[in-house]
Amino acid sequence: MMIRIQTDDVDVAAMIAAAKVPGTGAVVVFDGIVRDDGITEMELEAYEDVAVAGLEKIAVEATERFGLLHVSIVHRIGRLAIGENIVVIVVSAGHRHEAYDGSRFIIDELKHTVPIWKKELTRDGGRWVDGEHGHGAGKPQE
Amino acid sequence: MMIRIQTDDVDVAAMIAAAKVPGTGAVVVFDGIVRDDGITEMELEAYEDVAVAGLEKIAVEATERFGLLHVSIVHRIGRLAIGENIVVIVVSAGHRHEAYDGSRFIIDELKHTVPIWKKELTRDGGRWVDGEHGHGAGKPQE
Amino acid sequence: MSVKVRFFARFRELLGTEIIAEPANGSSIALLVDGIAQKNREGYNAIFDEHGTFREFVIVMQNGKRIETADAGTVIVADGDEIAIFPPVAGG
Amino acid sequence: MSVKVRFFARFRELLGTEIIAEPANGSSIALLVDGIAQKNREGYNAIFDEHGTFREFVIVMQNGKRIETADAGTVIVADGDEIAIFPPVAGG
Repeated sequence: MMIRIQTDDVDVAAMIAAAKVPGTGAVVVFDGIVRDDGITEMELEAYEDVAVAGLEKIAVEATERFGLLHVSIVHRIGRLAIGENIVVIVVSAGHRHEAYDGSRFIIDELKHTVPIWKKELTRDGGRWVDGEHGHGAGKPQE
Repeated sequence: MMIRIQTDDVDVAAMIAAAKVPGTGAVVVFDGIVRDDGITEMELEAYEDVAVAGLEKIAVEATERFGLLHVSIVHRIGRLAIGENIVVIVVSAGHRHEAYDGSRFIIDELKHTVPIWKKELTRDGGRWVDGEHGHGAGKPQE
Repeated sequence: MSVKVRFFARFRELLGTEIIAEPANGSSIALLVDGIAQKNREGYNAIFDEHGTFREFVIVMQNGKRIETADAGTVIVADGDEIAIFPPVAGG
Repeated sequence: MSVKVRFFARFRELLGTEIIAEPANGSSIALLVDGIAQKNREGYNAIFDEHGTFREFVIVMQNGKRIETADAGTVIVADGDEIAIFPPVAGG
Protein backbone atom coordinates (compact mmCIF):
# COMPACT_ATOMS: atom_id res chain seq x y z
CA MET A 1 0.00 0.00 0.00
CA MET A 2 1.36 3.40 -0.95
CA ILE A 3 -0.53 6.60 -0.09
CA ARG A 4 0.84 10.04 -0.87
CA ILE A 5 -0.15 13.67 -1.11
CA GLN A 6 2.43 15.56 -3.12
CA THR A 7 3.06 18.49 -5.41
CA ASP A 8 5.20 16.49 -7.86
CA ASP A 9 3.68 14.69 -10.82
CA VAL A 10 2.84 11.00 -10.60
CA ASP A 11 4.74 8.10 -12.17
CA VAL A 12 1.76 6.00 -13.25
CA ALA A 13 3.91 3.32 -14.93
CA ALA A 14 5.84 2.74 -11.69
CA MET A 15 2.57 2.51 -9.76
CA ILE A 16 1.25 -0.11 -12.20
CA ALA A 17 4.49 -2.10 -11.95
CA ALA A 18 4.24 -2.06 -8.14
CA ALA A 19 0.63 -3.27 -8.34
CA LYS A 20 1.56 -6.51 -10.12
CA VAL A 21 1.92 -8.57 -6.96
CA PRO A 22 1.58 -12.38 -7.05
CA GLY A 23 -2.01 -13.43 -7.80
CA THR A 24 -2.78 -10.34 -9.86
CA GLY A 25 -5.05 -10.91 -12.86
CA ALA A 26 -6.37 -7.36 -13.26
CA VAL A 27 -5.07 -3.87 -12.59
CA VAL A 28 -7.42 -0.89 -12.80
CA VAL A 29 -6.10 2.67 -12.87
CA PHE A 30 -8.17 5.78 -12.26
CA ASP A 31 -6.50 9.00 -13.33
CA GLY A 32 -8.35 12.22 -12.53
CA ILE A 33 -7.33 15.08 -14.80
CA VAL A 34 -7.67 18.88 -14.69
CA ARG A 35 -10.46 19.42 -17.22
CA ASP A 36 -10.61 22.42 -19.48
CA ASP A 37 -13.74 24.07 -18.11
CA GLY A 38 -12.79 27.56 -19.19
CA ILE A 39 -10.17 27.79 -16.46
CA THR A 40 -6.53 28.77 -16.59
CA GLU A 41 -5.26 26.55 -13.76
CA MET A 42 -6.43 24.63 -10.74
CA GLU A 43 -5.16 25.08 -7.21
CA LEU A 44 -5.48 22.26 -4.69
CA GLU A 45 -4.99 22.23 -0.97
CA ALA A 46 -5.27 19.47 1.63
CA TYR A 47 -5.45 19.07 5.38
CA GLU A 48 -2.51 16.79 4.85
CA ASP A 49 -2.19 14.58 7.93
CA VAL A 50 -5.92 14.00 8.09
CA ALA A 51 -6.16 13.48 4.33
CA VAL A 52 -3.41 10.85 4.33
CA ALA A 53 -5.04 9.05 7.28
CA GLY A 54 -8.38 9.20 5.45
CA LEU A 55 -6.90 7.76 2.27
CA GLU A 56 -5.24 4.97 4.26
CA LYS A 57 -8.55 4.12 5.89
CA ILE A 58 -10.30 4.02 2.51
CA ALA A 59 -7.54 1.82 1.05
CA VAL A 60 -7.82 -0.64 3.94
CA GLU A 61 -11.60 -0.75 3.68
CA ALA A 62 -11.48 -1.26 -0.10
CA THR A 63 -8.90 -4.02 0.32
CA GLU A 64 -11.12 -5.87 2.77
CA ARG A 65 -14.42 -5.34 0.95
CA PHE A 66 -13.20 -6.20 -2.55
CA GLY A 67 -10.31 -8.56 -1.86
CA LEU A 68 -7.79 -6.23 -3.44
CA LEU A 69 -4.16 -7.34 -3.56
CA HIS A 70 -2.57 -3.89 -3.75
CA VAL A 71 -3.71 -0.28 -3.53
CA SER A 72 -1.78 2.90 -4.21
CA ILE A 73 -3.17 6.42 -4.21
CA VAL A 74 -1.31 9.62 -5.06
CA HIS A 75 -3.20 12.91 -4.76
CA ARG A 76 -1.57 16.12 -5.84
CA ILE A 77 -1.78 19.58 -4.28
CA GLY A 78 -0.58 22.97 -5.48
CA ARG A 79 -1.12 24.57 -8.88
CA LEU A 80 -1.94 22.28 -11.78
CA ALA A 81 -2.37 23.08 -15.46
CA ILE A 82 -5.13 21.72 -17.67
CA GLY A 83 -4.42 18.09 -18.54
CA GLU A 84 -2.31 17.42 -15.45
CA ASN A 85 -2.97 14.48 -13.13
CA ILE A 86 -4.93 15.39 -9.99
CA VAL A 87 -5.22 11.94 -8.47
CA VAL A 88 -4.05 8.50 -9.55
CA ILE A 89 -5.51 5.36 -7.96
CA VAL A 90 -4.04 1.96 -8.89
CA VAL A 91 -5.54 -1.26 -7.58
CA SER A 92 -4.90 -4.90 -8.36
CA ALA A 93 -7.04 -7.99 -7.81
CA GLY A 94 -7.30 -11.56 -8.97
CA HIS A 95 -10.20 -10.73 -11.28
CA ARG A 96 -11.52 -7.66 -13.00
CA HIS A 97 -14.81 -7.17 -11.16
CA GLU A 98 -13.09 -6.75 -7.80
CA ALA A 99 -10.55 -4.36 -9.33
CA TYR A 100 -13.21 -2.14 -10.96
CA ASP A 101 -15.46 -2.14 -7.88
CA GLY A 102 -12.56 -1.43 -5.53
CA SER A 103 -11.23 1.39 -7.69
CA ARG A 104 -14.62 3.04 -7.93
CA PHE A 105 -15.25 2.70 -4.20
CA ILE A 106 -11.97 4.47 -3.49
CA ILE A 107 -12.56 7.48 -5.72
CA ASP A 108 -16.17 7.85 -4.53
CA GLU A 109 -15.14 7.76 -0.86
CA LEU A 110 -12.21 10.07 -1.53
CA LYS A 111 -14.47 12.70 -3.08
CA HIS A 112 -16.93 12.57 -0.21
CA THR A 113 -14.74 12.26 2.88
CA VAL A 114 -11.09 13.29 2.41
CA PRO A 115 -10.23 16.91 3.32
CA ILE A 116 -8.93 18.20 -0.02
CA TRP A 117 -10.26 21.23 -1.89
CA LYS A 118 -9.96 22.55 -5.42
CA LYS A 119 -10.07 26.10 -6.65
CA GLU A 120 -10.59 26.76 -10.32
CA LEU A 121 -8.52 29.76 -11.36
CA THR A 122 -9.92 31.92 -14.15
CA ARG A 123 -8.88 35.19 -15.75
CA ASP A 124 -11.32 36.97 -13.44
CA GLY A 125 -10.12 35.30 -10.24
CA GLY A 126 -11.26 31.91 -9.10
CA ARG A 127 -13.99 29.83 -7.55
CA TRP A 128 -13.83 27.02 -5.02
CA VAL A 129 -15.33 23.82 -6.36
CA ASP A 130 -18.34 22.52 -4.43
CA GLY A 131 -17.99 18.99 -3.13
CA GLU A 132 -20.18 16.32 -4.72
CA HIS A 133 -22.50 16.50 -1.73
CA GLY A 134 -22.70 20.23 -2.25
CA HIS A 135 -23.19 22.80 0.45
CA GLY A 136 -25.76 21.86 3.06
CA ALA A 137 -24.91 18.17 2.95
CA GLY A 138 -21.79 18.03 5.06
CA LYS A 139 -23.03 15.46 7.56
CA PRO A 140 -20.46 13.09 9.05
CA GLN A 141 -20.39 9.86 7.10
CA GLU A 142 -19.51 7.42 9.83
CA MET B 1 -8.86 5.55 -31.47
CA MET B 2 -6.01 3.04 -31.54
CA ILE B 3 -6.69 -0.69 -31.78
CA ARG B 4 -3.91 -3.25 -32.02
CA ILE B 5 -3.18 -6.93 -31.72
CA GLN B 6 0.54 -7.45 -31.24
CA THR B 7 3.21 -9.68 -29.74
CA ASP B 8 5.23 -6.79 -28.30
CA ASP B 9 4.60 -5.44 -24.82
CA VAL B 10 2.39 -2.40 -24.30
CA ASP B 11 3.48 1.14 -23.45
CA VAL B 12 0.72 2.01 -20.99
CA ALA B 13 2.17 5.45 -20.17
CA ALA B 14 2.07 6.42 -23.85
CA MET B 15 -1.50 5.17 -24.13
CA ILE B 16 -2.53 7.30 -21.12
CA ALA B 17 -0.78 10.35 -22.58
CA ALA B 18 -2.65 9.86 -25.87
CA ALA B 19 -5.96 9.58 -23.98
CA LYS B 20 -5.69 13.08 -22.50
CA VAL B 21 -7.58 14.81 -25.28
CA PRO B 22 -9.32 18.16 -24.69
CA GLY B 23 -12.29 17.80 -22.33
CA THR B 24 -10.81 14.85 -20.43
CA GLY B 25 -11.53 14.78 -16.72
CA ALA B 26 -11.04 11.06 -16.11
CA VAL B 27 -8.93 8.31 -17.63
CA VAL B 28 -9.57 4.68 -16.69
CA VAL B 29 -7.08 1.94 -17.54
CA PHE B 30 -7.82 -1.76 -17.47
CA ASP B 31 -4.72 -3.96 -17.56
CA GLY B 32 -5.32 -7.72 -17.77
CA ILE B 33 -2.37 -9.71 -16.46
CA VAL B 34 -1.21 -13.34 -16.77
CA ARG B 35 -2.16 -14.69 -13.34
CA ASP B 36 -0.08 -17.28 -11.54
CA ASP B 37 -2.60 -20.13 -11.52
CA GLY B 38 0.03 -22.87 -11.31
CA ILE B 39 1.01 -22.33 -14.93
CA THR B 40 4.38 -21.79 -16.52
CA GLU B 41 3.30 -19.54 -19.39
CA MET B 42 0.28 -18.52 -21.37
CA GLU B 43 -0.09 -18.77 -25.14
CA LEU B 44 -2.53 -16.55 -26.97
CA GLU B 45 -3.81 -16.69 -30.51
CA ALA B 46 -6.25 -14.53 -32.44
CA TYR B 47 -8.22 -14.60 -35.66
CA GLU B 48 -6.49 -11.32 -36.28
CA ASP B 49 -8.47 -9.48 -38.96
CA VAL B 50 -11.76 -10.40 -37.41
CA ALA B 51 -10.51 -9.63 -33.89
CA VAL B 52 -9.31 -6.16 -34.86
CA ALA B 53 -12.61 -5.44 -36.59
CA GLY B 54 -14.45 -6.70 -33.51
CA LEU B 55 -12.43 -4.48 -31.18
CA GLU B 56 -13.04 -1.49 -33.42
CA LYS B 57 -16.78 -2.15 -33.35
CA ILE B 58 -16.74 -2.40 -29.54
CA ALA B 59 -14.71 0.82 -29.26
CA VAL B 60 -17.17 2.69 -31.48
CA GLU B 61 -20.15 1.34 -29.57
CA ALA B 62 -18.59 2.23 -26.19
CA THR B 63 -17.77 5.73 -27.44
CA GLU B 64 -21.37 6.30 -28.48
CA ARG B 65 -23.02 4.72 -25.45
CA PHE B 66 -20.83 6.31 -22.78
CA GLY B 67 -19.73 9.54 -24.45
CA LEU B 68 -16.07 8.54 -24.38
CA LEU B 69 -13.53 10.97 -25.77
CA HIS B 70 -10.81 8.46 -26.60
CA VAL B 71 -10.41 4.69 -26.65
CA SER B 72 -7.32 2.59 -27.20
CA ILE B 73 -7.06 -1.18 -26.92
CA VAL B 74 -3.94 -3.31 -27.28
CA HIS B 75 -4.32 -7.08 -27.02
CA ARG B 76 -1.26 -9.28 -27.08
CA ILE B 77 -0.77 -12.67 -28.72
CA GLY B 78 2.05 -15.19 -28.51
CA ARG B 79 3.73 -16.55 -25.39
CA LEU B 80 3.46 -14.51 -22.22
CA ALA B 81 5.04 -15.05 -18.81
CA ILE B 82 3.25 -14.68 -15.49
CA GLY B 83 2.77 -10.99 -14.67
CA GLU B 84 2.86 -9.85 -18.30
CA ASN B 85 0.18 -7.63 -19.81
CA ILE B 86 -2.44 -9.52 -21.84
CA VAL B 87 -4.70 -6.63 -22.74
CA VAL B 88 -4.62 -2.92 -21.96
CA ILE B 89 -7.72 -0.76 -22.45
CA VAL B 90 -7.45 3.01 -21.94
CA VAL B 91 -10.50 5.26 -22.14
CA SER B 92 -11.06 8.91 -21.36
CA ALA B 93 -14.23 10.85 -20.63
CA GLY B 94 -15.32 14.13 -19.13
CA HIS B 95 -16.33 12.46 -15.87
CA ARG B 96 -15.45 9.29 -14.04
CA HIS B 97 -18.72 7.40 -14.27
CA GLU B 98 -18.64 7.37 -18.06
CA ALA B 99 -14.99 6.31 -18.05
CA TYR B 100 -15.56 3.39 -15.65
CA ASP B 101 -18.73 2.23 -17.39
CA GLY B 102 -17.14 2.48 -20.84
CA SER B 103 -14.01 0.62 -19.77
CA ARG B 104 -16.01 -2.19 -18.22
CA PHE B 105 -18.29 -2.46 -21.24
CA ILE B 106 -15.26 -2.87 -23.50
CA ILE B 107 -13.58 -5.66 -21.52
CA ASP B 108 -16.88 -7.52 -21.02
CA GLU B 109 -17.69 -7.38 -24.74
CA LEU B 110 -14.12 -8.29 -25.65
CA LYS B 111 -14.23 -11.42 -23.53
CA HIS B 112 -17.54 -12.54 -24.99
CA THR B 113 -17.26 -11.71 -28.66
CA VAL B 114 -13.71 -11.19 -29.97
CA PRO B 115 -11.99 -14.26 -31.52
CA ILE B 116 -8.98 -14.62 -29.22
CA TRP B 117 -8.02 -17.74 -27.27
CA LYS B 118 -5.72 -18.48 -24.37
CA LYS B 119 -3.88 -21.68 -23.57
CA GLU B 120 -2.43 -22.14 -20.11
CA LEU B 121 0.87 -23.96 -20.40
CA THR B 122 1.81 -26.21 -17.50
CA ARG B 123 4.62 -28.68 -16.84
CA ASP B 124 2.32 -31.46 -17.98
CA GLY B 125 1.27 -29.78 -21.22
CA GLY B 126 -1.49 -27.25 -21.40
CA ARG B 127 -5.21 -26.54 -21.38
CA TRP B 128 -7.28 -24.13 -23.43
CA VAL B 129 -9.16 -21.65 -21.27
CA ASP B 130 -12.93 -21.83 -21.54
CA GLY B 131 -14.63 -18.60 -22.52
CA GLU B 132 -16.76 -16.86 -19.90
CA HIS B 133 -19.87 -18.22 -21.56
CA GLY B 134 -18.32 -21.69 -21.41
CA HIS B 135 -18.87 -24.47 -23.86
CA GLY B 136 -22.46 -24.89 -24.92
CA ALA B 137 -23.19 -21.16 -24.87
CA GLY B 138 -21.63 -20.03 -28.12
CA LYS B 139 -24.75 -18.42 -29.57
CA PRO B 140 -24.29 -15.40 -31.83
CA GLN B 141 -24.60 -12.22 -29.78
CA GLU B 142 -26.04 -9.90 -32.37
CA MET C 1 -13.05 -23.30 -57.03
CA SER C 2 -10.79 -22.69 -54.07
CA VAL C 3 -11.86 -22.05 -50.47
CA LYS C 4 -9.68 -21.40 -47.44
CA VAL C 5 -10.66 -23.12 -44.19
CA ARG C 6 -9.12 -21.83 -40.96
CA PHE C 7 -9.26 -23.53 -37.57
CA PHE C 8 -8.32 -21.88 -34.28
CA ALA C 9 -7.24 -22.91 -30.79
CA ARG C 10 -8.04 -26.54 -29.94
CA PHE C 11 -9.48 -27.16 -33.40
CA ARG C 12 -6.29 -25.85 -35.00
CA GLU C 13 -4.16 -28.22 -32.94
CA LEU C 14 -6.27 -31.16 -34.14
CA LEU C 15 -6.99 -30.24 -37.75
CA GLY C 16 -4.37 -27.76 -38.93
CA THR C 17 -4.08 -24.02 -39.21
CA GLU C 18 -5.22 -23.27 -42.70
CA ILE C 19 -6.49 -25.65 -45.33
CA ILE C 20 -7.03 -24.80 -48.99
CA ALA C 21 -9.95 -26.91 -50.24
CA GLU C 22 -11.46 -27.31 -53.71
CA PRO C 23 -15.09 -28.15 -53.04
CA ALA C 24 -17.59 -29.06 -55.74
CA ASN C 25 -19.97 -26.32 -56.86
CA GLY C 26 -22.96 -26.06 -54.51
CA SER C 27 -21.13 -27.45 -51.47
CA SER C 28 -22.45 -26.20 -48.13
CA ILE C 29 -20.17 -24.99 -45.34
CA ALA C 30 -21.13 -28.04 -43.26
CA LEU C 31 -20.26 -30.44 -46.09
CA LEU C 32 -16.91 -28.75 -46.70
CA VAL C 33 -15.87 -28.74 -43.04
CA ASP C 34 -17.12 -32.30 -42.51
CA GLY C 35 -14.89 -33.53 -45.33
CA ILE C 36 -11.81 -31.84 -43.95
CA ALA C 37 -12.44 -32.89 -40.34
CA GLN C 38 -12.75 -36.56 -41.34
CA LYS C 39 -8.95 -36.79 -41.42
CA ASN C 40 -8.71 -36.71 -37.62
CA ARG C 41 -11.28 -38.50 -35.44
CA GLU C 42 -10.60 -36.40 -32.36
CA GLY C 43 -10.84 -33.23 -34.41
CA TYR C 44 -14.06 -34.42 -36.01
CA ASN C 45 -15.60 -35.27 -32.66
CA ALA C 46 -14.58 -31.92 -31.22
CA ILE C 47 -16.62 -30.14 -33.89
CA PHE C 48 -19.46 -32.51 -34.83
CA ASP C 49 -21.83 -34.51 -32.65
CA GLU C 50 -22.84 -38.15 -33.20
CA HIS C 51 -25.41 -37.05 -35.80
CA GLY C 52 -22.74 -35.28 -37.81
CA THR C 53 -24.09 -31.80 -37.02
CA PHE C 54 -22.06 -28.93 -35.60
CA ARG C 55 -21.84 -29.00 -31.81
CA GLU C 56 -23.82 -26.18 -30.26
CA PHE C 57 -20.81 -24.18 -29.05
CA VAL C 58 -18.87 -24.26 -32.33
CA ILE C 59 -18.59 -20.89 -34.03
CA VAL C 60 -18.64 -20.71 -37.83
CA MET C 61 -17.70 -17.68 -39.91
CA GLN C 62 -17.83 -17.05 -43.64
CA ASN C 63 -15.58 -14.16 -44.67
CA GLY C 64 -15.53 -12.84 -41.11
CA LYS C 65 -19.30 -12.93 -40.71
CA ARG C 66 -20.95 -15.21 -38.18
CA ILE C 67 -23.10 -18.04 -39.62
CA GLU C 68 -25.56 -19.85 -37.33
CA THR C 69 -24.44 -23.47 -37.11
CA ALA C 70 -28.07 -24.45 -37.85
CA ASP C 71 -27.70 -22.71 -41.24
CA ALA C 72 -24.28 -24.16 -42.11
CA GLY C 73 -25.88 -27.08 -43.96
CA THR C 74 -27.68 -24.75 -46.37
CA VAL C 75 -25.21 -21.87 -46.79
CA ILE C 76 -23.21 -22.50 -49.99
CA VAL C 77 -19.52 -21.68 -50.27
CA ALA C 78 -18.18 -19.54 -53.10
CA ASP C 79 -14.79 -19.32 -54.79
CA GLY C 80 -12.35 -17.32 -52.65
CA ASP C 81 -14.34 -17.72 -49.43
CA GLU C 82 -12.59 -17.87 -46.09
CA ILE C 83 -14.39 -20.20 -43.70
CA ALA C 84 -13.35 -20.11 -40.01
CA ILE C 85 -14.25 -22.69 -37.38
CA PHE C 86 -13.47 -22.12 -33.72
CA PRO C 87 -14.45 -22.83 -30.12
CA PRO C 88 -15.90 -20.14 -27.79
CA VAL C 89 -13.64 -17.13 -27.47
CA ALA C 90 -11.59 -16.49 -24.34
CA GLY C 91 -9.60 -13.31 -24.83
CA GLY C 92 -8.88 -10.57 -22.32
CA MET D 1 -3.29 27.17 27.41
CA SER D 2 -2.50 27.18 23.73
CA VAL D 3 -4.72 25.84 20.93
CA LYS D 4 -4.05 25.81 17.19
CA VAL D 5 -6.96 26.69 14.88
CA ARG D 6 -6.66 25.82 11.20
CA PHE D 7 -8.92 27.01 8.41
CA PHE D 8 -8.96 25.57 4.90
CA ALA D 9 -10.06 26.59 1.40
CA ARG D 10 -12.49 29.54 1.35
CA PHE D 11 -12.37 29.88 5.13
CA ARG D 12 -8.57 30.05 5.02
CA GLU D 13 -8.68 32.86 2.47
CA LEU D 14 -11.00 34.85 4.74
CA LEU D 15 -9.62 34.06 8.19
CA GLY D 16 -6.01 32.93 7.87
CA THR D 17 -4.16 29.66 7.60
CA GLU D 18 -3.25 28.83 11.16
CA ILE D 19 -4.07 30.76 14.31
CA ILE D 20 -2.53 30.12 17.73
CA ALA D 21 -5.14 31.04 20.35
CA GLU D 22 -5.00 31.11 24.12
CA PRO D 23 -8.56 30.45 25.23
CA ALA D 24 -9.75 30.54 28.83
CA ASN D 25 -10.12 27.22 30.59
CA GLY D 26 -13.45 25.58 29.83
CA SER D 27 -13.89 27.26 26.44
CA SER D 28 -15.95 25.30 23.91
CA ILE D 29 -14.88 24.83 20.32
CA ALA D 30 -17.75 27.06 19.19
CA LEU D 31 -16.73 29.86 21.55
CA LEU D 32 -13.10 29.67 20.46
CA VAL D 33 -13.88 29.74 16.73
CA ASP D 34 -16.50 32.46 17.16
CA GLY D 35 -13.94 34.71 18.81
CA ILE D 36 -11.40 34.22 16.03
CA ALA D 37 -13.92 34.61 13.20
CA GLN D 38 -15.15 37.96 14.58
CA LYS D 39 -12.14 39.65 13.00
CA ASN D 40 -13.59 39.31 9.49
CA ARG D 41 -17.30 39.74 8.86
CA GLU D 42 -17.30 37.80 5.59
CA GLY D 43 -15.36 34.97 7.23
CA TYR D 44 -17.73 34.96 10.18
CA ASN D 45 -20.78 34.85 7.95
CA ALA D 46 -19.29 32.02 5.90
CA ILE D 47 -19.07 29.83 9.01
CA PHE D 48 -21.86 31.00 11.33
CA ASP D 49 -25.52 31.71 10.63
CA GLU D 50 -27.53 34.69 11.90
CA HIS D 51 -28.02 32.93 15.26
CA GLY D 52 -24.26 32.53 15.70
CA THR D 53 -24.35 28.74 15.26
CA PHE D 54 -22.22 26.78 12.82
CA ARG D 55 -23.75 26.57 9.36
CA GLU D 56 -24.95 23.08 8.57
CA PHE D 57 -22.28 22.29 5.98
CA VAL D 58 -19.29 23.44 8.04
CA ILE D 59 -16.98 20.62 9.12
CA VAL D 60 -15.29 20.81 12.51
CA MET D 61 -12.43 18.58 13.67
CA GLN D 62 -10.65 18.32 16.98
CA ASN D 63 -7.25 16.65 16.61
CA GLY D 64 -8.26 15.14 13.29
CA LYS D 65 -11.52 13.70 14.60
CA ARG D 66 -14.86 14.90 13.31
CA ILE D 67 -17.06 16.79 15.81
CA GLU D 68 -20.76 17.28 15.04
CA THR D 69 -21.38 21.01 14.69
CA ALA D 70 -24.34 20.56 17.06
CA ASP D 71 -21.87 19.42 19.73
CA ALA D 72 -19.29 22.16 19.14
CA GLY D 73 -20.89 24.36 21.79
CA THR D 74 -20.37 21.76 24.51
CA VAL D 75 -17.06 20.13 23.53
CA ILE D 76 -14.29 21.80 25.56
CA VAL D 77 -10.85 22.52 24.09
CA ALA D 78 -7.68 21.35 25.84
CA ASP D 79 -4.10 22.61 25.80
CA GLY D 80 -2.31 21.52 22.64
CA ASP D 81 -5.51 20.82 20.68
CA GLU D 82 -5.65 21.32 16.94
CA ILE D 83 -9.06 22.54 15.81
CA ALA D 84 -9.82 22.52 12.07
CA ILE D 85 -12.72 24.28 10.37
CA PHE D 86 -13.49 23.73 6.71
CA PRO D 87 -16.15 23.65 4.00
CA PRO D 88 -17.31 20.42 2.29
CA VAL D 89 -14.46 18.53 0.71
CA ALA D 90 -13.94 18.43 -3.06
CA GLY D 91 -10.87 16.31 -3.80
CA GLY D 92 -10.30 13.85 -6.61
